[in-house]
Amino acid sequence: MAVFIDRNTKLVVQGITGRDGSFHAKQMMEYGTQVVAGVTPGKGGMMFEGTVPVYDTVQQAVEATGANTSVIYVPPMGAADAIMEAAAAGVQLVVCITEGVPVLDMTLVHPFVKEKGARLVGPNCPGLITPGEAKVGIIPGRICTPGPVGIVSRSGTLTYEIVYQLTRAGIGQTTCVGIGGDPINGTSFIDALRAFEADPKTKAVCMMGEIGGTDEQEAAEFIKREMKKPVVGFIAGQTAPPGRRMGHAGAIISGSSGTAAEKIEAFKAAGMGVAQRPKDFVELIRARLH
Amino acid sequence: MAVFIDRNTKLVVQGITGRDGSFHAKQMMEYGTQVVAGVTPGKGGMMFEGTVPVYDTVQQAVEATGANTSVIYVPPMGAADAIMEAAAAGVQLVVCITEGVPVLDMTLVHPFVKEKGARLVGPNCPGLITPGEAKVGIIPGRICTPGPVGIVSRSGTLTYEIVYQLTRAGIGQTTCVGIGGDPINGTSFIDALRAFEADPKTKAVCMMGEIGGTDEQEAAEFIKREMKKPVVGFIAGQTAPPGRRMGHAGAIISGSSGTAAEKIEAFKAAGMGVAQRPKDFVELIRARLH
Amino acid sequence: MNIHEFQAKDILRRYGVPIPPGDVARTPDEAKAIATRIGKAVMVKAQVHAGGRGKAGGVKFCPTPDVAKEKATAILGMDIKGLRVEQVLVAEAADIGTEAYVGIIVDRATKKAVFMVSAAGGIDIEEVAATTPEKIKYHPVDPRYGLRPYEALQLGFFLYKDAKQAKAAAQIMRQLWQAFLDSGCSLAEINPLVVTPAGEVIAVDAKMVIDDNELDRKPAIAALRDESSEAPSEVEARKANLTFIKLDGNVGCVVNGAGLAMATMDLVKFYGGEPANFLDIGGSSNPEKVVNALRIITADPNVKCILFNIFGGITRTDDVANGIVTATKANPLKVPIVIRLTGTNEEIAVKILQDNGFSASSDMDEAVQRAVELAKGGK
Amino acid sequence: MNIHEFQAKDILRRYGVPIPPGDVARTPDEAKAIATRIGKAVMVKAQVHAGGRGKAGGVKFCPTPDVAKEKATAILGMDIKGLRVEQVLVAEAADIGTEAYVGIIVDRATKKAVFMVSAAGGIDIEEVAATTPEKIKYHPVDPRYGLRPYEALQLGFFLYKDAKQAKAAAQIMRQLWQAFLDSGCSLAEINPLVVTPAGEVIAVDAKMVIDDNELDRKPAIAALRDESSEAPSEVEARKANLTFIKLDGNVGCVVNGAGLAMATMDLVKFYGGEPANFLDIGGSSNPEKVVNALRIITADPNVKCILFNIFGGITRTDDVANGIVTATKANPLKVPIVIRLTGTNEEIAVKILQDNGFSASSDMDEAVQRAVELAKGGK
Repeated sequence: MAVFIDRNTKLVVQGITGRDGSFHAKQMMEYGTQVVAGVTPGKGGMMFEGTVPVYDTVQQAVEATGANTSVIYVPPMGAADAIMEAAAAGVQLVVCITEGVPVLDMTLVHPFVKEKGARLVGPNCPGLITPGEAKVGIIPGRICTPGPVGIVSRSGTLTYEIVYQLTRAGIGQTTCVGIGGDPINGTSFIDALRAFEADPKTKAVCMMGEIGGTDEQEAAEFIKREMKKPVVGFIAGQTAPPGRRMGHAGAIISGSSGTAAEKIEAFKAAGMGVAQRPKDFVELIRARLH
Repeated sequence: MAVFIDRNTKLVVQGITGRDGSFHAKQMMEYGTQVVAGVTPGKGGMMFEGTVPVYDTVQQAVEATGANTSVIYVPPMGAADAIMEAAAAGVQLVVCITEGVPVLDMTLVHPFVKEKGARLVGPNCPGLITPGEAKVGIIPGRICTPGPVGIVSRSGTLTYEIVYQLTRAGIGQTTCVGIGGDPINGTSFIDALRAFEADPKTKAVCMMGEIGGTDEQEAAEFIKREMKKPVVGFIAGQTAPPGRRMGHAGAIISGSSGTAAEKIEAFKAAGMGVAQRPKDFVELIRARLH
Repeated sequence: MNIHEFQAKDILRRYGVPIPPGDVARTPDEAKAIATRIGKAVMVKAQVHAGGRGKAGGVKFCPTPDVAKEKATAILGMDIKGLRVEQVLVAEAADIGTEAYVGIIVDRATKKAVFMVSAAGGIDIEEVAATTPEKIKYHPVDPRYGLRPYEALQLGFFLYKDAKQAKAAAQIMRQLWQAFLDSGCSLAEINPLVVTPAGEVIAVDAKMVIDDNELDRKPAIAALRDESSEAPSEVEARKANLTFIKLDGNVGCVVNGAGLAMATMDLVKFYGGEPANFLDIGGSSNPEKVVNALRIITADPNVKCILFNIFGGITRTDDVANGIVTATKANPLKVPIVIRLTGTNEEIAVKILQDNGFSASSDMDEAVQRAVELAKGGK
Repeated sequence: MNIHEFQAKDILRRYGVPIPPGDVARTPDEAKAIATRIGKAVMVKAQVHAGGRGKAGGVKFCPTPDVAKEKATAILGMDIKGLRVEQVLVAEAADIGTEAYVGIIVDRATKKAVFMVSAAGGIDIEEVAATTPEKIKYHPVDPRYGLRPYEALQLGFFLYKDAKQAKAAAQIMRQLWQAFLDSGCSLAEINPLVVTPAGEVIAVDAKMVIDDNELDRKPAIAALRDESSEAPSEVEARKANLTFIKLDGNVGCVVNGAGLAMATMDLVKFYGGEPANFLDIGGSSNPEKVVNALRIITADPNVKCILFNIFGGITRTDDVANGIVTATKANPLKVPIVIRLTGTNEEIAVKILQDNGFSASSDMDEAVQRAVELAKGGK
C-alpha cells in the first residue's frame, strides 16, 4: 500500500523531449516506474529511449496507453494549459513539477481540475515517490527506502535532506509527497495527511512546512481533530524577514501573518512533535514508531 | 398542484420601477401573486404601490423577504447579469421576460445558473401562469382558467390565442409555461413536459413549437419514451423561408434543418396529436380528456 | 446581421489571422488599381450576402490588372440570388495546396459555441456534414474557460499531421475565437483554410454573422451594416423598430408577436392564399408602429389585401385601431383590409373602427379566410 | 515585483479609473513645474516601495508651486525604511469627503482573487482587519466568470448608501479588476477611495504588486521595474538568475533550494550565528551560478564566513565544486569558507575540492556550527 502512486501507476510525461523532461523520464524509468507514454506536440510518432511512444496530445496518449497519471515538465507559461490538458484527457493524478507558474493561471486551473475529478500535485514541487514502487517527479530515488513513514512537504531539497537522514537511520518511507512551494497548489497538507491516515502501511508522518499562508495551521487543526497517527512537523523560515519572497512564491510573511512562530505554536497546540532542526526528525519519529 | 409556480411562490421583481416592470408588477399583484419585493439599484428603501419594499440588490431582497422566485424586466444588455444575480442570491426559479439578450451572454449564464441549482425560464418569454394561483410574467390573467391542461410554448401571443380558445371552450389549464423564443433558453420543452407528467392535476398537454433548432424533435422523443399523458403539438412557421430570422432569435431555418415539416413528422412519429391550425387544439384536447 | 467577406477579413486580420492582401472596389477602375497595387494574380469576388457566389459566376481568377477590370465590369451589377452586386473584393490569388474548414457556431443543443473543423474544406460544410459526417470534428467550448490552447492544438492536429501546420492552425483558431467573442458573432468561419504549396497556413475566405442582439453594445460592428445589400422595405422596417421580412405572396400581414405572425402566415397558406410578408409589430402599444407598418406593406405592389391579426395582451387593441384610422386617413388604402382583433380593450377598438367605416372580426380563422378571398379578387 | 504609486495610477487611468492629475518629478524644479501646470494645491509624495510614507514625512501638502519645490527638495534624497527617495509624485490635492478602501489580493485559502472593501479607508487595512474586522467585506471572485457587474454593485452598496456613489464605486472596481488581471497582479488596491465634497468618487492613492511569475509574458509591465529602488546586490542576483535577499548577519549562505536555504539560515541562528543572506542557486547544475553567487556574497563587507550547503539531487555536487574552484581562483577569498555537500557525485566533488585545498563536510549541522564559529572569529 501507499499513497497516490504505486506499482499500478501508468505515467505519461508531458514535455518528454525537453531537457528536464527527458532527463527525469529516464530516471523514473530506471527507478521502475511504468512510463507508458510521452507527449510533445510535433513529436508524435517517435519513440523515447526506444521504448516509450510519444504523442502530440495527452488525449492521444491516454487513449493509446491508458495512462492514469501525468507528470509535467513544460515551461511555466504553458504549465497551466498542460495541467488542464491532462485533466481534460481523464488523467486522475496530475503532477506539475514546473516552477514559476503565474498564480492567476492557478486560480483558473483549480476549479477546472476539480470539475474533471482529477488530483493535482504542485506546481513547483518535486513530485512523489513510493520507495520500491514508483517515482513521479524528481525526488532522487536512492535517498529513499521503503518503510512506515509518510512524508509531506512544501519544499524540495529540504525534503531530500530529511528523507536521507531518515533512510540512513534505517527509517523507511511509504510515500513522499512534495506538495510544492506555490501559494495556490493542487494538493494541500490536509489532502496528503488524510491519505496517510487512511493508508494501513503508514505508521507516522513527517510534515515540512514553511512560512507564508495558513496551510500548516489548518493542517494542525485537522491533525488534532481527525488523525490518530503521530505527526512530526517542522517549519522553515524562522529567520525570514517579513514582506520578502523567500524563493518560493508561497514563502512570504504578509504583515504579521504566516510566521514560523505561529505555525509552530499551532503544531504544539495540536500535540504534534516539533522538529527544531531537520536532524531532529530522526529521533522524534523513531520514538513514535516504537 | 401545478408546475413551477403556485400559491407559495414569493416573487421578487427585478426592474420593478421601470416602465414594463412596474406595469406588470401591478398586474401580477392584482392577479393575486405574492409579490414580496422589488429590486432597482438606487431605489432601495422605497415602497412600490405602498406595499412592496424595493431593494438595491436581489441579495438584500431575498434576505429580507425570503423570495423564492424572480421575474426580470431589465434592458437586454443587463439581463444576463440580472439572471446571475438572482441565481447567486439563492432564488430557485428565475423568469426572464427581457427580449434581445445576446446569445453569447446566455452561453455563460447557462452553466452559472446550473451551478447555483436554480431553474431559469426564458429569456424572451411571456413567463408562467398557474390560473387561480399565481402569475409570473406577462400572460394576461383573464384569458386563463383553472383546469386539467398543461401548456408549454416558445411563443407569446400565439399561446394567448390558443389558451383563450381553450378557455372559451371550457377547457382550463394547470399551468402555462412560456419557455421563450431564443436559441438558448433556461427551460426546455422536455423540462416542462417532465414537470407536467409528474403533476397529478395535469391530464393532457398542449405544446406549441416553432421552426428552428431541434428542441421539438427531442421533445417528441421524450414524449414517446417517457410520457403517459397525451400531448398535442403545433409548429408555427410552415411558410417561413430558410435563412431568415422570423422575429424570434431562435426561429430560423438553417440550411435544411429546423423546418416545420421535420418537426411535425417527429410529432407524428411520437404518436402525438398534431394541430394544423391553432383552433384544432380545442377538439384534439377535448378528445384526449374524455 | 451578415457582414461582407472583406469586412470579416478586416476584422480577422486585426487578430493576426494571415490573409492574402486585398481591398474592396465599387468600380472596374478601382478593381484594376487594386490589382495593380497587389502586383500578382488576383481573385475578383462579388460581395453579397449569399452563398454559392462562385457557382453564380461572382468569383473570377484574374492573372492581370486588365483582366481584373474586365471581370469586375462583369460582376458589378450582377444579380446573385436576387441581390445586386455593388462591390467586389480584389484579393491576391493564393496558391492552394490543401483546403480545410474551420467554423464556430452557437449550438442550441449544447448551449455553447462549438468549433466545427474539417480537412474537407473549400466546399459547403453542410454538404460535408450530410455526406461524410465523420470528416467533421465538433468541439464545444466551455464558456467559463474559453478556448484553451491545448484544445486549439487538438483541433489543429485533427486537420494536419504536420506539427508546424497544426500549430499555425491552432493559432488561427485562437484568433478566430477571440474575434468571434469580441464581435458578438453567432457564426464565424474560415473556408477554405488553405495550406499553400510552401506550407503556410492562410485564410482565403471568411464569413461572420453577427447576433443582432449584440449590435446595441457594439457600435463599431453595427456600423458595418451594408443597407445597399438589403431590401429597402426591410431597412425601413428596422428603422421603425418593426420586424419585417418580404415574401412573394399577396396577403399583407400585420401581427403582434412572432409566433402568432408565423401562425397567421401559415393559416393564409392553409386557406389557399400566399402571405406577402412576415411583420411583427411587437408587444408595445404604439399607434405609430401601425402607421409605419401600413406604409411599408402598401408600398409592395403585389399586396392585394391587408390582414391585421392582433391578440391584445400588453398590446392595447384600441391603440392598433387608432393607428389604422390615422394611417388610412393620411393615405387612403387602395386594397381591401381585414381586421381581426381580440383582447385588451377590444370593445373600444371595435367602436373606433366601426365609427370610421371599418368592420372587425374577433375570430382568426374567419378573418384569414376572408383576406385570402379578397386577395384573389373576391368580394 | 512592486511598482510605484505613479505607475499604478498610470495603469488604472488607462482603465478609466478617475484619478486626480499628477506627474512624477526627479528634481525640485520638475516638481515646481508640474505643480504650476496643475494650477491647484498639490501633494508631493515620495515614490519608494515602502508603506508608512506619510508617517515618515514623505507626503506633504503644498498650496503653491513654490511650496511644492521646497517640499520636493526635502523629500528627494530622504531615507524611508532604508530606501532612498529618487522621485516624487506631484498630484493635485483632492478635496476629501470620506475615505474607503478597495483592494484585490490573491487568497491562498479560497484559491481565488478576493476583493476586500471597507468604508474605513485611508489607513492600513491590516489595522482595520485586526481591530474592526466587521468593517471589511471579503468577496472571492469566481475566476471562471470574472467579477460580474452585480457583484461590483453589491460591493459598491456595501461602501455607500448613495446610489450614484455606489454605482461609481462599482465601475471603479470593475476597472480595477480588469487592470489586476491584465497586469498579472498579486495585489491591487486603491486606498483611499475618496468621495469628494462634490460627491465624485476618485482614487487618491493606488498600489499594485505584480506576480514575478507574470513578468516573462508581460514585458510592458516588467519594464516598470525601478532598479534604483532595490538593493544593487539583489538586482545583480536577479540578472544572474539567483534568488537573493540581503540580511544583516555575517554568515553568507549559498544553498540549493528555497526550503533548504531557509532551514540553513534557521540553523545558523539556532547555533548562535546570524545569516547574511538568503541565496538559492536553484535546481540547475551550472558552475557559472556558483561563480556569480560567490561574487555577490563576497561583495558584502559584513560577511565573515561563507557557508555552502548543497544537497545534490538534480544539482550535481561536482558542478558546484568546480564552480567554487573557478571562482576562488579568479578572486581569492578573503574570508573562510565552509562547504557541505552530499548527494549526486559527492565523491567526485570531494576529490575536486581536496585537490584544490578545500575540505568538505557531508553533515549539515556540523558545517553550520563550524561556519558560525568562523564568523565569530574562531579558528
